[in-house]
Amino acid sequence: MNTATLTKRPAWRMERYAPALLLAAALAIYIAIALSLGHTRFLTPEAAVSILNRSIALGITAVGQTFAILVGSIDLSVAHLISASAVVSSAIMNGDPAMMVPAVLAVLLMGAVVGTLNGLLITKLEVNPLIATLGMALIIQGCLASFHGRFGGSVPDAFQYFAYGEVLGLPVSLIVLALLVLAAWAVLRFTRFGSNIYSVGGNRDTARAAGIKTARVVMASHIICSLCASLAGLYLASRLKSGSPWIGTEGAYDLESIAVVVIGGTILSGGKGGIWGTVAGVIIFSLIDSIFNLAGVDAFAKQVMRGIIIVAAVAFYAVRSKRIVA
Amino acid sequence: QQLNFDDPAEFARQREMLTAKANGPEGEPWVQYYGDQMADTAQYKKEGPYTICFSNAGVNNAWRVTGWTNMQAEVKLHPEIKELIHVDAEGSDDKQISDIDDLINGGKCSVLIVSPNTTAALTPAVEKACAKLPVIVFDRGVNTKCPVTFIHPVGGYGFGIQAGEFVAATAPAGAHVLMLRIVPGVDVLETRASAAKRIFKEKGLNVIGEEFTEGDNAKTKSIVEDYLQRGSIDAIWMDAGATAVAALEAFEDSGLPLPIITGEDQQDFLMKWKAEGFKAIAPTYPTYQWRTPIIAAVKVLKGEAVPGPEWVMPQPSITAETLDQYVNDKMPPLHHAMCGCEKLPDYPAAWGGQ
Amino acid sequence: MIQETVGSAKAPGAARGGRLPKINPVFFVLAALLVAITLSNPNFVEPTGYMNFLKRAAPLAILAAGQIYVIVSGGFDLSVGSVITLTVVGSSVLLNNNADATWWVIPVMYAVGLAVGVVNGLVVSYLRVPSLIATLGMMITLNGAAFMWSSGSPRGYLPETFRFFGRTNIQGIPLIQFLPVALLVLIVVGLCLFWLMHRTNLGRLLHAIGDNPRAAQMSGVPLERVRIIAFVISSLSAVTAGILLGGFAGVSTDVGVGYELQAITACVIGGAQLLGGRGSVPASIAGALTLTAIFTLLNFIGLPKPVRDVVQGVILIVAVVLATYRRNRAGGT
Amino acid sequence: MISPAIEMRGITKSFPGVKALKSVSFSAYPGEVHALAGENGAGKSTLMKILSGVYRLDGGAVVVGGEERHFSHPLEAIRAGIAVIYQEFSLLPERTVAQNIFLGREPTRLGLIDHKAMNAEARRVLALFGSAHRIEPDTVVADLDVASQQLVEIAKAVSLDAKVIVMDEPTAALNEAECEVLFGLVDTLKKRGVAIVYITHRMREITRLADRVTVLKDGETAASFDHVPEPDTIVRAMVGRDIGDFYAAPATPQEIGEVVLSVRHAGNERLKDISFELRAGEIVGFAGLQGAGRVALAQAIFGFAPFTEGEVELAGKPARFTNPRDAIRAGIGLLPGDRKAEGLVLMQSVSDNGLLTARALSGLAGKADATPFASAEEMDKLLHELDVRAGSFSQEIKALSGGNQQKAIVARWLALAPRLLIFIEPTRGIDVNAKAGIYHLMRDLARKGTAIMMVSSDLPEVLGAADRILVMRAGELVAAFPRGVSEADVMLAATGEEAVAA
Ligand SMILES: Nc1ncnc2c1ncn2[C@@H]1O[C@H](COP(=O)(O)OP(=O)(O)OP(=O)(O)O)[C@@H](O)[C@H]1O
Ligand SMILES: Nc1ncnc2c1ncn2[C@@H]1O[C@H](COP(=O)(O)OP(=O)(O)OP(=O)(O)O)[C@@H](O)[C@H]1O
Ligand SMILES: [Mg+2]
Ligand SMILES: [Mg+2]
Repeated sequence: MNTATLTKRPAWRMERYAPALLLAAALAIYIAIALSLGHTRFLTPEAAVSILNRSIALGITAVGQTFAILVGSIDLSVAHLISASAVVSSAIMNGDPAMMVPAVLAVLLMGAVVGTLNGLLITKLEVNPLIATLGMALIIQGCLASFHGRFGGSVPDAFQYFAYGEVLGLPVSLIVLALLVLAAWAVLRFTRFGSNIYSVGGNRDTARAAGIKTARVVMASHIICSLCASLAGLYLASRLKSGSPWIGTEGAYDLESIAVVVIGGTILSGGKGGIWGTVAGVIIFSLIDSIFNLAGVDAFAKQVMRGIIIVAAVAFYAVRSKRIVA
Repeated sequence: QQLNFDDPAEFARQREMLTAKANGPEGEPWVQYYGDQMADTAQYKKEGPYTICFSNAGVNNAWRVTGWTNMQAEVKLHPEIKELIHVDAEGSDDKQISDIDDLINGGKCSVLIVSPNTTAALTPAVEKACAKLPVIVFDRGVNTKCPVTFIHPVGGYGFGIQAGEFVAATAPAGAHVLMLRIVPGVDVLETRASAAKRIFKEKGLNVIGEEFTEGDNAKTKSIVEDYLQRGSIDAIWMDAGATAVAALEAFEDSGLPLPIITGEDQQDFLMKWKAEGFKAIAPTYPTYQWRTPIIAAVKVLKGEAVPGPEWVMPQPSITAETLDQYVNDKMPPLHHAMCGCEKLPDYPAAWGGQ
Repeated sequence: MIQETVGSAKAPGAARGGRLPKINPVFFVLAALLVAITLSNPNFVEPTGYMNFLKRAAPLAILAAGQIYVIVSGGFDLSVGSVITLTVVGSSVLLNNNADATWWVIPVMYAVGLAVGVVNGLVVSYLRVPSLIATLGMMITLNGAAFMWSSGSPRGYLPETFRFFGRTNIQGIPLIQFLPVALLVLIVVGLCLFWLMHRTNLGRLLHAIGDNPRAAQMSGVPLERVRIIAFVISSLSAVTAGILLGGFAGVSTDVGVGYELQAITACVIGGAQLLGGRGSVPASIAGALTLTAIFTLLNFIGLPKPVRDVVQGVILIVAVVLATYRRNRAGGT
Repeated sequence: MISPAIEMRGITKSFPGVKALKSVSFSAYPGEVHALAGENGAGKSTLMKILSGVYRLDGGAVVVGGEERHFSHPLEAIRAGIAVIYQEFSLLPERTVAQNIFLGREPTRLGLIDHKAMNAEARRVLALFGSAHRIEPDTVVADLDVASQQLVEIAKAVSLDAKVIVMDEPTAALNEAECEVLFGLVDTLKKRGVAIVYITHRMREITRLADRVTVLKDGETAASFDHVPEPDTIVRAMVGRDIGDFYAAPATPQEIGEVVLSVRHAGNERLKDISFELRAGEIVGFAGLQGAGRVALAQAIFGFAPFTEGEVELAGKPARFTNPRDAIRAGIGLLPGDRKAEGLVLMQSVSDNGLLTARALSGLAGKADATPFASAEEMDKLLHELDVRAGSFSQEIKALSGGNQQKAIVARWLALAPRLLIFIEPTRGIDVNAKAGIYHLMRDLARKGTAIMMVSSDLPEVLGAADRILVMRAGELVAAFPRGVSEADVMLAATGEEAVAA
């Protein structure tokens, strides 16, 4: 048979394994440090759970951010939405267990509204997603601050089950995160909607020509992203007993969630990556934190190294690409 | 429960405490305390050497930096302390909860000191820790009585009262007072403001504005300049002193006489005060309180009684009379003079002095 | 009030319909805001009024004029805020209360800025890390470095020699009575950056690589070099802004926080195209003045901070929507 | 009398600066192949994109199954039974073959994507081309060669079971055998009553497949035939005049000068053992199928995707460049085939586009309007000479027509007076007059001593404009022809159907 073209051999796709490699490296460093300092206590299953438990809020947020970035967008409003969700939920509950369900519903509704607004700005008004969500972040912050002072409240003990409860020795929050990850994976892998996210992120025109309603896909991804942020806000309210208006920004969940997603191998321009990379990214972040605590690195040196690690991890994938980035 | 930052009973209690006499050795306010209730610590008695674990909310401002230096120096005074394990939550409640978890799980701590990032948020984590080992809380409190003791100065109302009463006494009735605050919603800062407002209202002073500076010098200076363009300011009340000098510079740069002002014990403010001689007071939230948890921890581990469940210590303010005692041009600008650190090892180098 | 401001941004664009010579709408918005400020506070027309305003706006304006280089080239520079912090904190450490050290401390800070810009540029160009992530990493690192350098809080005062640029007013000038040195710095830096962006090869090549990097590369543009220079200019402008801010307000560790987003906002209000290819130095400076004017106005009307945030958010979005709308009407797809 | 499957009446469509379609009418009946012919840029693809809902029409009507429809989204067209094989690939390189074929309409079971069924179905569709063994449904598209990608593109449309299938140059990347498979498939679909719109530049395919032919020219219907006329008739309708004076006169032997470029045994990942010479004053056309490696060769010479072996000399000096900047410095220019992606800086002015390379090679701090190579005034003069039509040269180049954009890029290189100028698809998307203009421009350049390498997929253009023709296949140079060779000979060499001696 006559083949007129040079057939390109399927490349070994390093990117596919890169998150795993990075995770393995982080894990190895952690174990090495724990062993060399003689802290074998930090190598038990309980320690593993406690490491995972460090980043529940970041994990939940990052799951949502993965959707936004995969579809070729980005969400800078998550941190403020987390604060708003925590404050609103604790204000509505105000210690009353009966108000738990209304509070959760109200917060999720708020998330859906914010996500819809983000999506509308990006798809209908064609505002650059960075600007749209940054603007939204400022608006949320303003609204939050203007209600501030009138909001106090705390969550009832029953609600703290979310953050502190345990089932079969596993924290409830970790189980929730695990289920969320599985759900996200299932959506991305097994549903048409998930497939559409990749298509729209890969090339919006191609997706449109194939009959995909791209605006809806972008919108839905943003709603998912915002819902996850709201859920993270609920988790933090439960963990911290009350919502403070700087909870999201002090955790830098906006930039950290983006960093985690990108370290997980999802490319910023969209269409490539996945939820498992994000999970690896989140665990890497937790491990870095634990390593620093173990080794007693002081807070400022920690920051310096964290910045370098983020860039180095992303460079690990990016340096091989031929794409010109800016 | 609704947060209440304007509680008349607490206001009165702190106002009284400011003038009360504290127990303990004269001249060492970090071991002084009000009242006589003591916590029994026999159950925690333990052989040395000790490993002290400290979950710190962060060292993200000059006050905490000075305090943290105090604490490290204090440790050096106690040979029975083998190690101080310090975990920094970088200003995040979420992280601090995990940090406390890690410290407990590490199993090395003889005692746990916590400086909570926020009161409500850290309560569950502290409760969890109490079940395993003695816990000492300082600076901000937690909503539980389980710690052995909670070390803190008089409080936010006290600060607001000291500053407010000075302004009320110095400025004529009807004088224009500008209130400069850092951010809304922080409990200690809210109580400072509510106490001052109560006093201004009583004394018939005219509060022309309440502005938030976010602790930013540039913003502070801009705000004051804008107010000066629109009218006169007789006095400036601040809930924290870091930006006091910037506020004064706005007057200087506009060619106006310096107003009555309330600051805090940062060196830059004290230096300016000494140099210019304006009417001022510097209430403090003393950083010497960072020494006390170490002292208390060692006592607890030795089974000696400590003031508890609350250890309330004096909260002096610096006045024109006492100013000279605290001014020191060898110390860095944001050094907090009320540190009680002059006799500690490595002073002044460790505090950045010369 | 808010509606009015936004309305005035729209009016000129709509009236011209792309016929008359294009004047960037940001200048009309700025003019309208200045009128509004004057109405709410007649003292604003006094030299102390508008000079204070310009002095205050100078750091952000310089920052925006530098940031626009990176934006035009298709990237973002999130590290500028931390460069400001580093400049102020680092200077206080190096000066060590010694006024005579100013003459060498300032060049050292510029050298640090240069290094930061070069590293940003190298990481983006050769490690192919998107600038959003690269400069985010730089921001985190530099913040940590600033704190490490000073062990957490500033170690010295900024002497008056250092603060000269940000604080001093040159007195006794006819007509305007006095002239802040900061304004002078802004004018000099603004003119230099204007010339570099709009009169030299570098400026045109920056536009080209932001517009279509592949085409620029195929046309022989030294992509890496041009991109590195863009980041260097942004970092150096941040050092300048840091010197002015430190001068204006004295030493503190919080200085610079949030300036990166404000600078980007200023550029966007000035009509810059995110992801590259379009942007102007004067319009970005006008954007920065607009942003400062908004804050000043809200201050004067006595609106609380929350409203200010909301207004900033709304303005940001509306500015971009209008720019897109204008562009679509002018042609193109 | 059967009614048409689709009918388009009086369609008009404008893009900023271009009137792409002026009242075009077109129809296709079930069970027929309607060929749509026309030069590059005649509006064929645009017409079909209106049919498929990618573009919205400015005027006219689309009637599907007797009912007037206004598609505002491709989905509506797909639902109405219209499938399109787009000319530019519309595949997602990071996704698998099966995912691409079923883009947006994956088979589901209980709401979940049934990957097994999807792969099986993809295999079944691919089997129609006899390529099931060659293309695995779970391969990532980026790992496929160009021809396989084209097959996936076709499979994507065929799998829709549509009533109307539009094929926009589907054979551009296929070899002879694969073409035959496709033709067989078209016959099968036809028998099933599918209406097929077939766009191609190859007369052979029209003769072989079509039942009716419509010719577009400059956005208008130039001719409509209810039978398949002689190729000459079609060509005349397409071009509108005699081809003779369309191209410039060839080079005379005296005009051909020294060797400018000599390549010996050069190669890289995509190229094998390439040897040839280019001389001053000649235009050498490079022919071949899509993916044969012509662009790869051009990019290798230009240093963009460098050679990894062999020797290259430019005017006697070693010239294996590793980046375009060095190549440009040494005197090589390249006009990319994909103007939008690789040539233009769209938001900048016409004059900025012209000056781009001059500026790139000048000092960064130098005056933008007075480079050592050309000043802004000189560039304006040059643009005038090239007859670039624009409201003003300081207007954004985005609004210009393709031909004028192309001329502005030519001006970019003229300012540098290169020794060797590489044109890739020089007339893609350019109207007839501009095309002739470009051919004459190329000839004028050659006369001034520039060597010109022309890579083009438009065979008549290669035959008409080049002095010499080199043919590539699978990364190798397989044949060389003098001017005057027949289209058939070149095609045979390009597809490798028959060994041809050089
Ligand atoms: N998206 C667009 N924006 C602006 N102009 C366009 C666009 N698409 C096509 N055009 C212009 O419309 C005209 C018709 O283009 P079209 O792609 O329909 O030609 P074609 O007949 O398919 O040519 P070819 O044989 O090269 O495929 C050309 O002048 C082209 O430049
Ligand atoms: N299978 C492949 N492997 C690697 N690169 C490829 C492959 N196919 C195409 N490319 C790259 O894509 C670009 C354009 O490909 P295209 O097939 O149009 O060009 P080409 O190979 O030069 O063939 P043509 O003869 O049609 O010009 C080239 O830069 C080429 O390097
Ligand atoms: Mg076409
Ligand atoms: Mg090609």
